[in-house]
Amino acid sequence: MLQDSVSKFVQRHYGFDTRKEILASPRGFSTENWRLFAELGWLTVPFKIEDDGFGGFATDLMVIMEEFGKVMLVEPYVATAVLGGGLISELGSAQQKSAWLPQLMSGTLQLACAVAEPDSRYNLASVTTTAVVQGDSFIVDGSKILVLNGPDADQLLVSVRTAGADRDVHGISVLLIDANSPGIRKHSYTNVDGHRAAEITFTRVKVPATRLLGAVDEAYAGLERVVDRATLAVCAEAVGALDSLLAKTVEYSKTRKQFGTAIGSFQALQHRMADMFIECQLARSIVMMAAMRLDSDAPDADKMRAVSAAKSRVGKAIRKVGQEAVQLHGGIGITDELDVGHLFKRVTAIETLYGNTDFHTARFARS
Amino acid sequence: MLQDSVSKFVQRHYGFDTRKEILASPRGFSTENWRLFAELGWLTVPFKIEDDGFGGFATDLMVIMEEFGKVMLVEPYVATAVLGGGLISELGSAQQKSAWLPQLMSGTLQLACAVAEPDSRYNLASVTTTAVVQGDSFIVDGSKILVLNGPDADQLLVSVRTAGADRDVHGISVLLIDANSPGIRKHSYTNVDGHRAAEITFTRVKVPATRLLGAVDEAYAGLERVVDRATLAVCAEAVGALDSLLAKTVEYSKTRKQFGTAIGSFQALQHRMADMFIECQLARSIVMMAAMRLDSDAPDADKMRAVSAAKSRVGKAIRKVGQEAVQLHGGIGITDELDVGHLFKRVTAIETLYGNTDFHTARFARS
Amino acid sequence: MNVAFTAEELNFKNAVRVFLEAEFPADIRAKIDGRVRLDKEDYVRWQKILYRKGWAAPNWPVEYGGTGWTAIQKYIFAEEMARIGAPEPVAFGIKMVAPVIFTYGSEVQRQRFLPDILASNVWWCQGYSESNAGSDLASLKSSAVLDGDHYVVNGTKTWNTLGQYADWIFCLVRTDNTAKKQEGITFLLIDMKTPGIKLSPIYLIDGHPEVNEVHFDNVHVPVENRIGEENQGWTYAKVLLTHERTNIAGVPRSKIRLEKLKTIADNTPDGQGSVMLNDPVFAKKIAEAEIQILALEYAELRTLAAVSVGKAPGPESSILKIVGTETAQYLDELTMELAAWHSLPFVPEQFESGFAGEVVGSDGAAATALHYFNNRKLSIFGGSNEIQRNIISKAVLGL
Amino acid sequence: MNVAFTAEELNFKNAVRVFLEAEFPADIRAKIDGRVRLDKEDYVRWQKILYRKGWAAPNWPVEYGGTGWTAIQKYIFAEEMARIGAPEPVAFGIKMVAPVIFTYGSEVQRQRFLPDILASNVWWCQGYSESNAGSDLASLKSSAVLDGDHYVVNGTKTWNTLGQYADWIFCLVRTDNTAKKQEGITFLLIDMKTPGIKLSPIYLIDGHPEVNEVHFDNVHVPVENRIGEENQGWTYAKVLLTHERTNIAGVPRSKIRLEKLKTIADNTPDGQGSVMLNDPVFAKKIAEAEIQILALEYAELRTLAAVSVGKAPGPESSILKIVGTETAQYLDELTMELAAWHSLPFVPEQFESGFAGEVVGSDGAAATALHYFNNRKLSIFGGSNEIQRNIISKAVLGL
Repeated sequence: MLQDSVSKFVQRHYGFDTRKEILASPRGFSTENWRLFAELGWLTVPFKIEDDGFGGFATDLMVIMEEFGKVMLVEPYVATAVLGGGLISELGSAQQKSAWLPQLMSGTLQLACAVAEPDSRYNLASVTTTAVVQGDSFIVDGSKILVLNGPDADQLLVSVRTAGADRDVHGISVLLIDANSPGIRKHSYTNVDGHRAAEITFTRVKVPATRLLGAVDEAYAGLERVVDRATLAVCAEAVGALDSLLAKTVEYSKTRKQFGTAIGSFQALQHRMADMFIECQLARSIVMMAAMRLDSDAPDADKMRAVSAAKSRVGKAIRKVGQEAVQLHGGIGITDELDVGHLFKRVTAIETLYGNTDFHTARFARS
Repeated sequence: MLQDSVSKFVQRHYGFDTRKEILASPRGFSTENWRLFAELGWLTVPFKIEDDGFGGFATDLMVIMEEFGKVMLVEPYVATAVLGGGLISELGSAQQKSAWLPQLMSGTLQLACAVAEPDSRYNLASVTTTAVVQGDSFIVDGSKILVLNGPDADQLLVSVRTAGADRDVHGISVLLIDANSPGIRKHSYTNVDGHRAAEITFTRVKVPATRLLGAVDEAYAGLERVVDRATLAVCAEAVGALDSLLAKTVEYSKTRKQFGTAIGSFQALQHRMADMFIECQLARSIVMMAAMRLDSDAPDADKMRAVSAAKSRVGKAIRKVGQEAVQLHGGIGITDELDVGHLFKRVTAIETLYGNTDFHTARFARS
Repeated sequence: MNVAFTAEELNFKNAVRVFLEAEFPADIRAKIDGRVRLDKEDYVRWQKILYRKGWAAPNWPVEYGGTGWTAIQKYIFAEEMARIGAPEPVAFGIKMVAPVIFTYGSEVQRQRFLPDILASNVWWCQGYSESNAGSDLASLKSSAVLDGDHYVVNGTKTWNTLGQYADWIFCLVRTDNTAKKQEGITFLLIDMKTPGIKLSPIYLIDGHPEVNEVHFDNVHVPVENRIGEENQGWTYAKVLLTHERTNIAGVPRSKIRLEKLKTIADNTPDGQGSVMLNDPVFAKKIAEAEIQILALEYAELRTLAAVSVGKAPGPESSILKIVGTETAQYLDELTMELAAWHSLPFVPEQFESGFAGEVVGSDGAAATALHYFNNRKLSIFGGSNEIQRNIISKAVLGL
Repeated sequence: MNVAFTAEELNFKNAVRVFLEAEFPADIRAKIDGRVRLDKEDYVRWQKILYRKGWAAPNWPVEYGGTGWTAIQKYIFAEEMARIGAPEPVAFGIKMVAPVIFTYGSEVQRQRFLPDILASNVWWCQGYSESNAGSDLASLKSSAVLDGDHYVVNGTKTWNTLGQYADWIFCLVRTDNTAKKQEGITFLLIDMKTPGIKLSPIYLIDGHPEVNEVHFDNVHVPVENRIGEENQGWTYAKVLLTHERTNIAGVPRSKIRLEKLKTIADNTPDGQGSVMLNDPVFAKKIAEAEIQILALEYAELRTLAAVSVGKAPGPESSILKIVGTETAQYLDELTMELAAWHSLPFVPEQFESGFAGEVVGSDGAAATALHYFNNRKLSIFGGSNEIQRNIISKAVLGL
């Protein structure tokens, strides 16, 4: 059902040229599409029934993201609905949820999540941006990098240090900060995959204490859970994109001729495409495993391991399938005009997002 | 000159069947060959002019070992001449050298070097076998494993701890111990590559103080230098053996037919053999680098790095070329009757000897 | 799937575990833990225990003695078998020739052969491969000429696993030289005691005569031992090959091996004052292997799920063969790396039953190289991984 | 070789270093350190400095302005150039068309073209590839028809690097359609100002129009601009392709890049309280890259040694292309991994000269992904690595 609806939409209305136009538009995504997503109920998918959502199942999220991945959809679904909305749902009070989630699901609220810092690498506990209590407010100082959807977000979800030292798990809080607050400076740019992001600095930014999500100092576990869901989401997106890369490569190899024969008839290339197929299948399998694990009542540690296993294995598949797709296309594969290079850029970006292959392999081994 | 002589001998007199007979003989190597090596002067190659040797150049050693590798020669050249003789030459007094090296070079002395212990892994400084001074003797207690040529050696060169704690570089000494000393127990066996080895335990073995090689407590640096030369020697041997594996695989692929065509005409296999060729060339190149470095007046640290680079890169080539040679041969490649499986076993053994690929990669990175 | 076993499935899992814990013979278990090679008697005794329980052949149709289990139950059974280290039944009878017999054999043949296979009364071996027909099976040359009421068989089969134990052999033979090479092949069942059959052992690089050449010199085979029609053997054989490819991922076994590997790594000094499990580079390799097994497990479950809704295991299952064998081989590499110096000794006799001498290497380390060398066969036999890649590129990708 | 430089060679090395330190323009050096893209003017200015020193074309015969250096001296020169970060001269004139001209051109052509190439007065570009003739160059379709004293050229060339800067282009064109495809090709030199030539830029995935399509619409080329005989162009082109393959290992550049990588790794927090250079897994990758470069360096020196005793660089040099490009690409991967989050921003303008805004990412991190994407071309262009493997298997292994 859900898959059909998403699949039909993206296959019919999200061609490569359409995407190019959307990227060239001022916001870098289509507000019209966003409204449509809201109407179709897609923005409710990450949310639980009790939050008036669709159910919040990772397996449903997987289905949507995979379809998005096939066409490299650029609307900030993960930033706003999975990460931003996810944090509100995970940490927020009933009041906060009812204040923000209906707006979000109706398509009128854009969010961004600021979790990476210049020296944090992928460690979510490496937070040096401080929030100091002053009366009934927090005063926030620090820098965040690579805030996806940062240029466009109405509200920013920011991990801040309210106690402890850098890398302490205790002492991390999450604030929901109005993006137009005085003292916020954004440096906006576009990423390799066309997604928009910003470096954001906070200088004595005053945030009402009511904007604290969850208990002070104790946001880390919830933050990690939500980022893990976003990680799974982009893994599923990668699975869709890798399938597109394989399909396009196989197709190209059947038509492209060299030395008088279709290059798809060269056995060396056939075996390489067979290996690409294997990578795609294993990536899909492990993402399915992780999604099912997230939807189960397994302990948190198991879920974390499952997500790291998925990100690690998908990362390996990305490197292999991405590079091979380009190589087998030859020169045309690295031109801006063909979709293959753009799929390659998107999956390569996913390889980095929320921790690269080595990071997640080590996290899996540790846990 | 040297290469011609070695090459002619092994190509004419060291066929696969001859080798099989030699391995089946009681000592597991040919004493006749050993005498011949002495006559031809090959046993002088690892030794300096001042020790009445051929010069002791690593580049010469490389040439010999490569030829040995091509036919999987099993005589204990490395154990006796490179490691055992090397330690005497490196650490011994003038008197000790003149007592032992002429015997060695004339072919009447067999040596073995006991440097590995049950818990040492590849760390030469992990020595728990103790030698305690008692009058004008040392009393030796402990266990050594995988002593190559141990079953046949007249004399054993043994790293012992005379001071300090396990893994201290200081406090390691080397003793030259008569293999028939009371208190020595040997458990002899054959290795996967046909070479003979022994586990040796020392129980209150009395060793005259005159049998100490070099300064007490300070043998580590010399020991490491000598083991590095042995490492280079087996790397060069592997280069020869890998060339044989490649040549045999290419040859086989030209004659073996499947689906009516020689399998060498399948492009997927051609590219894999091309990759095997690349591995062989890079292995040869880096061994040449290391040999030249050892013969230069570069600082010790540079030489160590060069040897570790070679062992690391050759190890990678072994894994790849060895496995591919067997795979491309199919079933016949894992039968005892064909030389390919034996070459595979020998190079795989070399992969482990004196530190495997990961060990030497880390040693290279550290130094 | 795994995370969503039903209560019924969990009950089943428990029942299997209880049975195996109680009935898997302690002496065989001790041999396996000590990496001692099993004898024929060990295999037969264990299979007969399964037979008495009715679990000898989970994949057979119920009418011939199958269990009627769902795909998930079969998976659970395989997992529990691996967990306790119990060997799978030898494939040639139960997994290979039996499906051909119950699918294409006559009723007489079914009655005659299946019960003894199920009860492990008769040990079968395979006569498919020839030295010039490895992965290209159909180019075989062994011939059978019909002479009255029997065929006269001549030729040589190879890569015959454990034929030294076998009572019967199933063979593909050429009965028509004029036809295209996949036609003109006939499927025969041959009693190994028939005059004219001679076995010569082939020693593999681990020193063990695990396989044989089987020579046929004017061997007379009654015509009633032919499966189906003359010249139609290839059709029957293909089914067997597909069947052989399912369950080849070996996930349950690899999972158990991985757990053992971790235990060994936790007990293996790194020479630097810690153990290998704490070495970040080695830990990464273990993690990668573990993740690969997880991915493979779900790839297999996806295939099972497809089978359980009535689809035949498609050519996609080639990835199970490729990844399953490469993963098993990678585990061998890691085990060998852990063993370090003690991967070198070649002392096969210490892994034969009854060995009473001093063992070289702790924790069976000295067996690791033998396994590494022996298991290179995994990517060669059973349709080489190159053939599997051909299948994927042709049948799946349409190249 | 490296460890055995003679005193003479060491003196030479020193002289080169002194010259480069003094003469390599500081502003260009600053651009390179800041990963700012060089302009045409930068290249030309620098090449003219080398020209005035007499070092513009080390590989040319002395009579045309070469240096007469030994292979080792050329190697030292390349190493020192890389050390200081100086760009190599743009290949199309000095390394590609010039060898064809001095080998196969007429005396008139030599006099006319070589001095301007040497002095960087004229910028050349290549007209080899066509969109349906990638690595299979000989299947090209652009045509030239002789009409009196000139050829009329029609067709489209592609993958033309930096043609926007070029004054002249060298082209392979088909002059005989009836011949086998490697025959019937002619080698022409064409003034880019000739009417009928149109360039359309091709944007690569790093956002830069580094290459072009060149369209020829009835372009008139004087017959005296033909190299050698009509229909013999393939013979001339092959020489160029061999020449192009030498020095393609890029060892000096990779060595410098590796050193930079280590410095960056030493300054990149690992998020766990240390730096990435101390991360054992990342340190292993760096070590492997460094070892690979060492191996490649000696593979190249062995080729040079063979060349210096009079052998032509054989097909073995294909390994230099394959390993050199794969190593360079691996360094891109490692640099990108180091940059972590900051490998994502795509801000090409901050690497164009004159950019005055705020730079995203430290130490040029934000350029790393651009390089990674752009450098996928290395294994595709210049005879794809697949073609190189074909060459090895055919010409070296005899398959």
